[in-house]
Formats: sequence, C-alpha cells, structure tokens
Amino acid sequence: MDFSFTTKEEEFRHELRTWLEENLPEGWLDGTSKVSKNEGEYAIFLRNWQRKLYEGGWAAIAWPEKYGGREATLMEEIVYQQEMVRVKAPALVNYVGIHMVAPTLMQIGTEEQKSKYIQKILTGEEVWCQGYSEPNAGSDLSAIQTSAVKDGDRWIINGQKVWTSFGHLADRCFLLARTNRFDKKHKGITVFLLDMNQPGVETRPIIQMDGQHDFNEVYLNDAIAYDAEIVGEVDEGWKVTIALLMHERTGIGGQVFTLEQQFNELVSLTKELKEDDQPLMANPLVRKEMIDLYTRTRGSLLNYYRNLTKTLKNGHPGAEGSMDKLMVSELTKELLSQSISLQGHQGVLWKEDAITANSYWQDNYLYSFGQTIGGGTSEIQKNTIGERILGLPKDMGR
Amino acid sequence: MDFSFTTKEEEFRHELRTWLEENLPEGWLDGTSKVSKNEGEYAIFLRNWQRKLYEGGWAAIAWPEKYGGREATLMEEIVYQQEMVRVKAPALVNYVGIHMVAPTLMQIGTEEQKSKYIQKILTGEEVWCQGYSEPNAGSDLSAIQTSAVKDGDRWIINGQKVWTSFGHLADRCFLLARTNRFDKKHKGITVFLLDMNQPGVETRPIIQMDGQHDFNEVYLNDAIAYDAEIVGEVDEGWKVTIALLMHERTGIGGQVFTLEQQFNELVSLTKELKEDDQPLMANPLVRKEMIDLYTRTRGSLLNYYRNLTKTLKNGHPGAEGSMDKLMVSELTKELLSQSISLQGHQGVLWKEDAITANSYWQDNYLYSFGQTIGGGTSEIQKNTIGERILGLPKDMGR
Amino acid sequence: MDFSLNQEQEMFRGYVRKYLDDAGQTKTAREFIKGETESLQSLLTGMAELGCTSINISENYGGMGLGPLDLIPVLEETGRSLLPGLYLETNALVVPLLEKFGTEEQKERYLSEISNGTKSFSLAWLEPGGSYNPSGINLVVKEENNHLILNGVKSLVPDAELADHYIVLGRTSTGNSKEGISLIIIDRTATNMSIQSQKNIDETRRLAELTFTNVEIPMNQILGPLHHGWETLQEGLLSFNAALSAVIVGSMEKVVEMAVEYAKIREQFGQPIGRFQAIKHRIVDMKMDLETARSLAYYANWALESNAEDRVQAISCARLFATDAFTRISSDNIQIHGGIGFTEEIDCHLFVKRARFYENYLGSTEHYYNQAATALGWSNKDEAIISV
Amino acid sequence: MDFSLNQEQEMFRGYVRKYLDDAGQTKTAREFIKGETESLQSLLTGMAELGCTSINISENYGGMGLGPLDLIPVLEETGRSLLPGLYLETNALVVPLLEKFGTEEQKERYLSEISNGTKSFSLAWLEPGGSYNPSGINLVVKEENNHLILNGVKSLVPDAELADHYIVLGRTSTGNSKEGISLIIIDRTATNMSIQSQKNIDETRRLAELTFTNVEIPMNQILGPLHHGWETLQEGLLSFNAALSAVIVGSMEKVVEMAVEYAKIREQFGQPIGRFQAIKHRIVDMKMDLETARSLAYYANWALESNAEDRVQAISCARLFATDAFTRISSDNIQIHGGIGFTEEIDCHLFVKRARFYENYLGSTEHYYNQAATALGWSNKDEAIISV
Repeated sequence: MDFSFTTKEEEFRHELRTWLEENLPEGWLDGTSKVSKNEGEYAIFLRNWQRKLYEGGWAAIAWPEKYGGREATLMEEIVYQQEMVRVKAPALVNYVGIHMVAPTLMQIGTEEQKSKYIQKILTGEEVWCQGYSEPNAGSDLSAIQTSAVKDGDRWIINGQKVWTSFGHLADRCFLLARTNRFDKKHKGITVFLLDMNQPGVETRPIIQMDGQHDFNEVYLNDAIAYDAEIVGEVDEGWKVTIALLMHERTGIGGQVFTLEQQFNELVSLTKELKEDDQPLMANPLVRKEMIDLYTRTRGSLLNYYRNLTKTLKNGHPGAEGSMDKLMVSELTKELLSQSISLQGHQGVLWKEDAITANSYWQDNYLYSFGQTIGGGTSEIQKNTIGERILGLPKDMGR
Repeated sequence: MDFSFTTKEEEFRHELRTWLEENLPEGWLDGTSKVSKNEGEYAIFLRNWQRKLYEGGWAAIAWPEKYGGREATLMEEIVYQQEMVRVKAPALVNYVGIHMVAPTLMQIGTEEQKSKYIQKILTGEEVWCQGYSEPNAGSDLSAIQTSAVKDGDRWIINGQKVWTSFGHLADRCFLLARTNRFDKKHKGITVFLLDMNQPGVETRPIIQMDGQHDFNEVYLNDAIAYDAEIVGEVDEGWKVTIALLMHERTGIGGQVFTLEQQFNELVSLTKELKEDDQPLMANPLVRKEMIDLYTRTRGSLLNYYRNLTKTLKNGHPGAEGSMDKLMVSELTKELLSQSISLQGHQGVLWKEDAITANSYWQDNYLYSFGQTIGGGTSEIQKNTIGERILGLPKDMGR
Repeated sequence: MDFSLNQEQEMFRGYVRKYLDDAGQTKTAREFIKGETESLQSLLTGMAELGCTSINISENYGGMGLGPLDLIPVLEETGRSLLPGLYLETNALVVPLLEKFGTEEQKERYLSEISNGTKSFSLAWLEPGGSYNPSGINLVVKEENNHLILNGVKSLVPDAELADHYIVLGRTSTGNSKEGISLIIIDRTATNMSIQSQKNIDETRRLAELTFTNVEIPMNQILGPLHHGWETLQEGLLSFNAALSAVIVGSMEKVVEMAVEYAKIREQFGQPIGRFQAIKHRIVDMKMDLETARSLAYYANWALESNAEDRVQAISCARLFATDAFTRISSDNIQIHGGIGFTEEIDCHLFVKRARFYENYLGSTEHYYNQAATALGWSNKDEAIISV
Repeated sequence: MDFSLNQEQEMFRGYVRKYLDDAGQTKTAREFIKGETESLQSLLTGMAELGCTSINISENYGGMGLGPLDLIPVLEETGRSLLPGLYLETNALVVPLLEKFGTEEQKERYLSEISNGTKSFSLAWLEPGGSYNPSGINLVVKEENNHLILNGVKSLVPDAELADHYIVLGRTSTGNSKEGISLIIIDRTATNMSIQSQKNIDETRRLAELTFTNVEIPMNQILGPLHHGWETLQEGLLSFNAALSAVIVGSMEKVVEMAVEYAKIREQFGQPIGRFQAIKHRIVDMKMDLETARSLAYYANWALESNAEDRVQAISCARLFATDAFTRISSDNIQIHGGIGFTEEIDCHLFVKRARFYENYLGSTEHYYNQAATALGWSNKDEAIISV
C-alpha cells in the first residue's frame, strides 16, 4: 500500500505548476481576473486558453509523441487533473477532440482521417463536439433516430441532437446516426465526423437552471457527410462508441478532486460564518454534519484511488467507474446543498450579491443537479453496478 | 375540522377503561404481572383473555347485535384500539376469526356456516388462523401452489403454508388452495374452512429473530375439507380474499397508536438516561433527532386520521391504507432502532438484563423488522401506492 | 373526528384554482422573472376581488372575519403557481399582528387597505450579517420631539419594491437582547430611505437592501408595545409559519403532479419510465412527503385557530417538515425529469429555488428546532420562548 | 500509487478463508450461541497454528513482527464468519498496548502466551451506568503493602468467561477526570472476583458483570504509567478501531453476498427479485457502503502503520462509517430476504445483532465524532485529545 507519488510524478507536477503560474490568464490565481460574460468574447477566451495549452505542450499530454503528446502515464494524467482543479483552470473547450475523438482516430481512423483531424485538434484550430443524445434517447442511447441516408459518396443526415456541450463553438461533431432502420437497437448505427459549419446544421442554446449555456440542441436538416468521414464500418458505430469511452481512462478524476476542493472550501466557510459571535463549526449539529461529509468525501477519493490501482494493474478501466460516478455526483449535490443551508437565509443571495466571491456556492449548487443526470443518470449507474458488478439479472425493459 | 370524540364515544371509552381496570390479568397495569413463558401455559393465558373479553362483551364490538356484537361505530373501534394499546393488552388470539373470518361469513357464508362457526369464534371456543402465504408465494399471493382435488364431496388438500400466526393454537384455518391448475394466477383459487385438528395437518413453529414464536409452517398432507366448508364459489376464492381484507376497516390503527405510545416512552427514556450527569435530552444532537421523530410520528397519526375521515365519509377504506402501513412500519423500525442507539453500549443488554423493564426496547426493535415485511412488504406497498393512488404504470412482472 | 377542510373551503379553493389556472399557472411568475409585473398586479387585483385578501380580516374593517383554516386554500394555490408577491407576508403575518396589537387608527387604515387588496406589507428584519437572532437587530431608533429617527441598514427585504409598507425591526433601547426591540410601520415612500435591489436565487421573489439615514417617523407608527417588538413578532410568526406550511403544501402537490405526469409519458427502453421502480418508488416517497406535510400543515392551522395547547410545537414542526420535504422532493423532481429537468425551460428548477428561499426564511431551521423543543418542555433554554 | 493489500496479505486471506469455510463459516458462532464452545476452541487453536495470533507480535516474543495492514485479512475473515471470542480485543487492542507500554516481564509473559494462541484478553471498562467517559470509572484501587486492592463492579465485560486475563480500568487516585485512572492486568482466576453473566442481544458474544471485593493484585500488574491509564488506553484504541473497521468490512462483504445470492434465486411475480429495481438498487447502495467502508478501513490501517498525520481522524471516521453502514446494510438485508430474513434460521439477524454490538462498543458514536472533530482542528474542547 502506497499513496505517494514518484519523484518523476512530482517533477511532472512541479513543471506543470510552474507553467500554470506563468501562463494562467492575468489575475487568475488571485481572483482578480475578469472573464467576459459576453458569449462571443467568452468563446474567444476559451479558445485562447486551449491554444496556450497547446503552445506549452499541455494540451494532450497522454497522446503519443508522434502526434505531439508527451506519452504521459496514467498517474501523470492524475497529477495533471489535480493541478488543473487546484487552480480552477478554465474549461477545456476541445475536451471531446482531445480525450475522445483523436485517441479513437489514432486507434481505428483511416490514415486520411488521422492526418486531416488530429493536428488541428491538438492546436485547437478545430473544436469538436459529441453528437450522441437525442430528445427520445437519453438514458437509452440505442434508441437514437437521427438518420443518415446514402446518396452516392454522400450521406444525407436528418434528426436532432441534444445536450451537445460546446456545440455552439464546435467545428466538427462526432455524430451517431442510424444508417439501417431494420436493425434494432445497437445495430445499424454509424459514426460520422460531421462538419458543423454547413447550412444543414443549426445549433440552438439550452439555457440551464443556473442561467448558463453549456449545452445545445443541434438540428440536422439534410446535413451532409461523406464516406471518408465515417469512423470504422457502416452500421458498426456502437463498437466505435464503446472504444471511444474507453479512452477516458482517468474516469471521473476531475470531479473527485473538485469535490475534495469544495469540501475544503466548505470547512473554511463553516469556520468563517458566525452566528451569535460563534463560528458555525462550534455548533455540534454542524460539526457532526461536517464529519459525515468529510468521511464520505474521503471515502469517495479513496474508492477512486482503489479503482485507479486496479486500472494501473489491469491496463484498462473497469465497470467500477460507475461506482465512482454515482458516489461523487450524489455527494457533490449533497455537499453543495449543505453549503446553501449553512449560509442561512443569506444563502439565497445570488450572483454579484452572494456572500462569497463569484456566487461560488450558489452556482455550483445549481450546476450540481446536472451531475447526477449527465453522463448516465444515477439510476443508470445503479443498473450498471447491479448488473455488471454484482451480476444481478437485467431489467426487463432491455 | 374537528379532532374531538363525541360524548357517546367518550362514554364508550370510559366504559371500556373501567372494564379493563377490573378485568385485566392480575398485576397487568402496574407491571407486576408474570406471564408464563412456557408455550402451553401462554396459550391458555391467551385463550382465557379471549374468553374474558367475550364474557365482558368486548370480543367483537363491531359485529351486529344478532351475532353477539354491539354494532360499534368505526370511531368506537378506534377508541377500542386506543384503549387496548394504552394498557398494552394481551394479544388477541382469535383476531383472524373475529376481524376477518366471521364478518366474511356473515356477508357471503352459507346459513350452515354461519350457525356452525360464528358463535364459537365469538366465545373463543374455536380459534382461527389464516392459510395464505406459501414459501414461493409471499409478495405474490396469486402464485400459491397448495392444491385441493375433488373426491366425492371431499377435497384432498396438499401443500405447505407459512407465516401462519397462532397456527399452533388454531382449531380452524381460512385456507386458500388452488382448485384449477389450468387457470393462471388469481383464477382457480378456492377458500376452504379447514379443520386444523386432523391427521393431514401438521404445524411446525417458526422461530423469529427475536427468539419468539408467533408464526408457523403448516404442512398439508392429504388433509380433508368438505364441500360444505367452501366459502363462496369454487375457483372464485380471490374475490373472497379481497372481501375479507375489506373488513379490516380500522386499517393499521393499532400500529399507529402503538407508535405514538412508543414515541412517548422514548421521550421519557431520553429524559431519564444520563451522560455526564446531563439527561440525553439536553444533548442538541439527540434533541434534533427527537424533534424529527416527533414530527413524523405526529405526521403518521394525522395522516391516519385524515384517511379515517375519508373512510367515515365513503363508508369503506381506500387504497390510502397502504400509505399508513408503509409510513408507520418504516417509522416504527427507525424509532426503535434509535431507542437502542440512545442507550449506548448498554443497549445490547437483553431480556432480564436489559436496562428497562421487560427488555421493552430490545424486543420491540427486533420484532419491528417483521413489520415492514408482514402484511405486504414496503416494496409492495410502494407499488400499490404508485399504481393505485398515483396511476403509474404497472410493473412488468405482473 | 373530521380531519378535512370543509365544503366551503374546498369550494373556495376551486375558484382560486380556476382563476390561477386560467392565468397560466406559473406564467405570472415567469413574467415576473423577466421584469414584467403587470400580469402579477392584475392577478392580485383579481384575487382581491375573489376575496382572498379579506378572508382573515375582521368584519369591522371590511373583511370576512374568518380564520387560519379558511386561508389554507388560497395559500396552497399561491404555492401551486409560485405566485410572486407578498400575500403570505401581508395576510398571514401582518394582519394577525395588526388585529391583535394594532391601534384603532392603525387598524382602520391598514386593515381596510389590505382587505380591499390595494396595499401590501413586507418585513425588514435581517441586517447585513444575516442573523435572525435578537443580537442581529442593530438599526438604531431614537426618539426626538415625539418622532422616531431611524438609522441603519436592512437586508434581504422581500419584494421591497412591491410593498407599500414595511414592518421594520428596530432597536429602541441599547443592548443586543430581545428587550428593546420595537416594530415600526414605515411607508415605502418614506424620505431618506434608499432601496438597493439584491439578486435572489429564487427570481420569483425580489430582495432589497434598505438604507435608513435619519428617517423620521411619527411615534404612532409603532406596532404593539414599545421595546417589546420581539415578543409581538413571535405572535405573528406563529400565524406566518402555519400559513407558510400551507403554501409549501400547494407547491409540493404541484411538484408531485409534475413527476407523475412526466413518468407516465416519458419513455426509455421502450417503457414509460414510471414503470421502473427506481422512478415509481421515488415518486411514492415524494407523495408520502406531500401528504405528511399536508397533515402537519392542516393540523398546525387548526391548532392555531383553536388555540390548542400544542400549537407552538405543531406549527414549528409543520414548518420544519414542509421546508425540508419541499427541498427534497423538488430536487428529486429534477432527477425524475432527467436532462430536461435541468433546463431553465421547465418549471422544475423554479420549485427548487422557492424551496431554498423558504428554508431559512424568517427564522433558521435550527431556530425552529429549538422552538419546538422548548414548547415540548425538552429544553431549559429560553431562546425560543413564545409569549402567548 | 498502490491502494491494495499486497500479494502475501491476499494469499494469507486465502488460507484463513479456506480454514473458516471448511469449519462451516457461521456454524461455530451458532454452536457458541447454543452454549457449545468446543468447536470455537479448536477453531481458535487452528487459527493460532496458521499464525493469526502472532502476526503483529515482535519477533522477540515469538511473533512475526508485522503491522496493522497484515492483520486486515484475518480481521475481515473473522467478521465474515461472525467468529466469537476475543481475537480483535487481544491482538488489536492489548498487543499494541503491551508492545508499547508493557514492562519486559509483562511482555515476556503475555505476548508469548498470545503469540502461541494459548491466552486471550478482555477489557473491563464500563461500570453500571454504562458511560465510557472518565467520569464513569469508579472502581477503587488502593495501594497497600506494595499491592493493589480493587473494589467495585465492572459491567458488560466481553466474553469474560473466555478470557484468561482482563485489563481493568481502575481509579488509583480520587476525582472523576481522566487523571488518576490506571490500567491493571488481572487474571480471570483472581480470588475475590465474581463473574455474573449478562444477556447480550448479540449472542455470539457473551457479556458479564465482574464484582471486585478486596481483590489483591501485585503492583507490577499495572500496564503503562500509574494514574495515566486513560492516555495509555487511547493509544490502544486507535489500533482497536482501525482493526474493528476491518472486521466490519468482512461482515459487510458477507452481507452483500447474501443479498446478491438471494436476489438471484428468489422468484416472485415470475422474476428473480434482483430484477426489480427496488431490490437491485438497494443492493447497489449496500455495495457502495461496503466499498466505502473498505476504502476507509484500509486507509485507516495504513495511516496507523505509517504514523500518518491524519491517522486519528482517519481511524475515527473509518469506525464511524463502518459501524453506521453495517447496521444499515444488515437491516436492509433482512428486508431483501423478506419473511425468511426475519427468522432465526437464516443468518441475516446475526449480522444485525453484531452490528448493534459494535455500534457503541468501546466508545460511543458521539465520542468518535468529537474525536474526529478535535483531530481535524474543528473543536476547542479537549474531550477527545489523543496523547500521541
């Protein structure tokens, strides 16, 4: 049993930390940075950050050197996530391209696809999104109805996608469409590398309950893709989808480390807030609640490390990732809910009037409702755990 | 809105209370009564109590006068339950006979059945049990396999029943058996009034996790019942079963009032037990827990009164009884679990060594595990509420 | 034994329900969020015409002279449609205070205004620091020439711009205990008072900070006994919390209906999701919470109306259960709706935000735990003593 | 990064698992309940032969000189089969105390006995009144002629009849604080000491009340510094609680296996009940509890072994989570089994009862909350200070 990082890993951390201190946006670390709320300006900000990461050699650390990566180990990826969470680094606008599309193309893409897309993903020149969910295919992804019909060397695509992160900024989409209506369910689905900048593609924003806009609906009206833009075989896209998910080998590391960070900030809040001149932490009811949260936050981090150990030993992640996802997302929601309660009636103050900087707790609280839904609802995770890990019989619906 | 009892109801209460004070077993009210733990002697004790109730006119208060009842109103039945709970009266050994079998026979029994059974149920001369559940038919009662095969005017019955309360003391059994193998599920079931005192019937005790013996397995090996002992029509026993359940018009009143009583005793315990010379109730963590329990105990009592109001207005109980059952049984389990925790490590002391009289908390705690299972598990109650009250679609299994 | 609202009360509910349904239920709240208050104003006028604002006002002042139980249907329906505005505060907090403690002059003026629906009240209690305890009251009230001079800041004043009058908690003598606090009625238009709006997570309710700089008020604007405003207020809070519980029941009922409806129509894996026990049983848990909240709320209002011995614990616990359960089930409702529940477009989030608004509104959760414990005789502390 | 037991540890677990499986798992516990202790005795002898009793004893005294992490497999397996007896108390509480605080003479005698599996220890801490706090220690220890004279009563002494020796908490000077408490090693066969058995809800563990009437003990039977037994004990409790967490993980693992197995074979409504989400998801929740308890327990033992800075909070929280989760999932296991789970015949209830036994064993739940809070620097009180 060993919880330490190797000297090499710590050197890697030091290198990254030094780079971040020098390259994060002006005023980022001391909280004086002003990021524009104008959507267009924010998009430029995110693309600039992506570009900066690329220039520093930090955009795609796990990639092979020949594609411009540094062949980081899994543990170095972990360190990378810890450091990014620590400084609350800006969002990675090309996450889908770097962590999903490019590794999949490296594995099963054609030579043409590799040379055409991978470099531009790395530089951030082309931002990618994912075209999976549809209004009637959420938990049940195999129910997608978007159709692609062959027309010479072209495919005519019609349908609607939803929950497309950064779809409004994306240049290309890793899109699932049904190419065979007679095959049921998982069969007959094909993956296309769709050009988003064409008349047949329209994105509309989804405004979330926290007032933010991360997701989009994507309407496909006779959108065009070419044979050369198919990944793997026609009708065999389900396998590609699974392969793509396998590339997220750090699982929900980012969320685990964020939870740990939020817990630590909650401890500070509980010591700072006062009622009748006593810090809230002096209140036995609050203290008990905080010990419970501490215990489970530690538990979820340690569970994650235990699963990570398995991944390191087996070379690939197992179904245990579902357990991490379930526990961390539910606990995050609970912890953030508690953060609102602890502020008393002042907890309802929002945005610039919130009692802590940047409406940190209120915004994270509202956002947390999406975490137990996106990426597979908690109910779906429980089915997966019950069936794949415990071997219980499958639901009758499937 | 009116929570009062009428003068007539209060007079009824006074009459019963006076009778109980005079007729409860020696030393019962002041806790000095010694009831034998010998099973045979305890059986005699219970039968004597049943006889005493009969002699006092308190055995079957809701029955019509012509059968020896006093045609009590629903509210008088409520008062009856409150008073019985208040004095922790001995168990009613012929509960099944009085509350289920006799009312059903009055409604749909033959004249011969009425004259043969009802009077003996009232006097306690014949004790009845219920032959419903089987090892493979618990939550799914329609899956019973006990078979009755016609042989002249007789039926030959084979199979096994389980969870038969007081089966070891019973003279007769209200038995469900399958008389038609070709009809599936609810069809093809017939109700028999089985004589328990015959060679083909063998009862074996089920020892519970609290060490007590309330339930039995009943083995039927070529047991005999006659045509005259069939209730309703052959193959139409499911309707009889439903009719029988409808006669429990006070629902889970007894359990609601018992919960209220247990809560009040828990308050006393929390004031009596001390840690470092302070009553536990002075501990803010305990006090908060107690307020939560108070709130939900009150809530379940008030829910019960609200449903009772509906029953009074509609003349018959509705599906809301499932809500009462679910809430009261789950809350009882939780409250009793809390009672063990509050006693600290001394909470594990059992039987004569328990720190409160008669191992009250320990025995009730262990017994409470049965309450969320017997009479329909909490899971079944939730299906019923979801489907019958909220109109959600039925489970696929059914 | 009859634990139900009577026929008249249920009939009145029907009128209000229909009226608010016709107005598009949460449509008014959504317009209010966008800054359009016209439809709210006309809705409130309509409700006043229905009689909602006069129910619990004495007949002397143009009211119907009815009690807390008669208020329940209106309160529930306002909760159901997440109605913005100050109906709850005005009719369930200020009216009982005026009825019991108001001078004849105050009653004549304010009760008549409320009864005919032309005026509403807000409450200026909290100050920067956010404590509802007596020690949190630092707004200085000095007596000069038979006038009161107010200096200080009030924070999180609900719907300050909608209100015509405020009840302000001020300190009329030195110290930081509950002694020396007085209730003062102030018009929104008082000079030397500035209003600065504050952003509320529940956008169907607005908040503001009020700054008092030598605001001068006549002595006769004090409500109830001088220096004893804290005890006076407790009386109003009993009524307020019983009413709040009913408002929440109305919201919870709507939340359960939303969940049930969606679970019936939304299909995944070829089944309506309500067929899956994970969904079905969760909705049942929500329904149980709703009915328990309802029983506790109705009883609390009955106890208030009947002046029952257990009214303080009944009201505290009804409030505690309702606020807690509302947060729980409105959150669950988002989960049941899945992705769509996370969007601004669907009402789910509005109920969560309202639940959070009520959680510690006019007293913290812990305060009400202590109040219940004291009322039950479980506590030696007098932190929550009610002077009735 | 390697958060797992090593190969040797897992291999050793395999031996112990096989040994206890061959002995019929809970069969020994069930015979013990009936009063038959022979199979337990022979099982314990066999476990000693496997080396279980010598793992964490120094090589000087016949042990293997290994640490807490090496003890985990044995502890888990004893929890899995609900093994009666004092392995946990002897090896995880008394051995670390003797190793750190024992005189050379004490070590020679007791560690050798424990190592070869011939002797076991129990702990006489509680007195009538049931408080684990220092104020609960009233057994009077007087010094006379270089001997100690003990008078008083100890209650809920675990497996008093099985133990060969007790560690008794006695008061060697006046007062009721933690100062003046000493730890004294006493043989079961000491004269003037009577043993009266007490009925335990967990019948796999026996309890007894010990009455001391002028029991005379040589001075050299004091363990650790005179008057400072409380602080000494805390050191042993860290080790005990880390180990207890591992025992509970073993029990929880078995509980989850029982639930999964039953849900696969039990059919209702024509389906294995594990197909219903009400059952499936509940078992998943149990599994989540199990794995979290395991992570916390393993880490706690690692922190103990590595003398990590956060060891006190790690151990307190591992214990708190494990005891709480064990009660929860063992209760859920009965519900999943339905009626059969309520019978004496099926093991479900044995796990519930063991869970209740551990809940407040050697320190209340609240004590460990306070201990964790103090260790985390969240508390000003010194009620839980650990003197290491």
